[in-house]
Amino acid sequence: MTVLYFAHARRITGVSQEEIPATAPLTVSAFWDRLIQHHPDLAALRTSSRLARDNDFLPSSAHIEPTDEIAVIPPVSGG
Amino acid sequence: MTVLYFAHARRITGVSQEEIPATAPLTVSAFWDRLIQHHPDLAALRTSSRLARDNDFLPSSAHIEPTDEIAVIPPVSGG
Amino acid sequence: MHIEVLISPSPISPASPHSRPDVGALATFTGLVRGSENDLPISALVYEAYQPMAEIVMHRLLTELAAAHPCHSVFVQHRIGVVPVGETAIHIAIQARHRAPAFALLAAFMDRLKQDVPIWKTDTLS
Amino acid sequence: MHIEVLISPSPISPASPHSRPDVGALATFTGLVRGSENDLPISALVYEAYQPMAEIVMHRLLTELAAAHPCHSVFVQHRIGVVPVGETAIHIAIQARHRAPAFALLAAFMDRLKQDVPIWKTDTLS
Repeated sequence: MTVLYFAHARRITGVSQEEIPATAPLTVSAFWDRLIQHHPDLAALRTSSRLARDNDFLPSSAHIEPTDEIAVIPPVSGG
Repeated sequence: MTVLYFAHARRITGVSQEEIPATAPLTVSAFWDRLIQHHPDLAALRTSSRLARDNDFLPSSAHIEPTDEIAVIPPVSGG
Repeated sequence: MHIEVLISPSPISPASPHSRPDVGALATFTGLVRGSENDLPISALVYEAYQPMAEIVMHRLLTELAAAHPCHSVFVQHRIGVVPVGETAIHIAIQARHRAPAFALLAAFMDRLKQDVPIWKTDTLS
Repeated sequence: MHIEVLISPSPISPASPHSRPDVGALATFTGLVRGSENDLPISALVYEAYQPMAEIVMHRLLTELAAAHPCHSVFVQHRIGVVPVGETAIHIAIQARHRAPAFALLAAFMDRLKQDVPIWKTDTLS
């Protein structure tokens, strides 16, 4: 899986993009568990952030495929 | 009394301003009666129009003095 | 609140209001003359105002409405006389700290203007 | 409805949208960087966007909202990178036949933008 980090999520991880190995689909919840394994401080963003795929927010029922590109979207503050 | 006519009221009266002689204060209702005596077609505007004095609309309870300048304000349509 | 109201037969060129560091929101409304009135093509509208009452009433309405919707400044220009299709009859610019009061004041003022400000469309030119 | 959305680090110069004879209302909103954030003086904000998702989401929101508030055109510009105090972070121009849908679309879009468009203020510069 390719994971994109923006704003506060990027500050925590220190990277804007990384590959996280996966061999099977993950639930949104399992995906977050995996991210937090790699970057424990992301736990602070888990409840407030959303995930996006193909320019759309993911519902919490989604499954994430090993080939997906997933963006971590902290609370937005544009305008 | 000096009476100012605007928009449709001016079209009806043919003048933008005129003097109407009065020797005593008039109620709003009596003032309209007087105007309609002079210009019968103003009757069509009576219920929809308002009167103004000193840059403010007159309440229907107002009294109009012989020295007043009164504007006849048909329904507005600015903007 | 700083209020400027101008009624004039000159074409309106909406200048940007002077910026201030406490202004986070600028909301504007431009009312333009459309090419048809009651489904018939027109070339212009003719506006008439009772000056200075129209200016005074606009001032008063803005002061009243700003109590509920506090803003930093309002600038209103209304053109009178012949206003050709596509040109601006009214332009309003409101500066505020945040967008909510600016939007609210703008909408409320336009509603009141169309009830209480002695300005009239007196004619259509075809 | 014609929609244009642009996210760019260039300063925003709000051009007037092309006029059409069926446009009677132009509503605009300009969001400017204020000189203080949480009561501390700042010199600029830094914005970041997830492009093209931000552009696509704005397009989608505008299309959705226009069903309830039909307008002729919407033009949105959002600046990213360093935006100095007094300069424009966002500019929206909406053209419609009448003012009510233009005001409603403008206010509803700004609310949704602040919930759902992946753009962030990431930093303040003092």
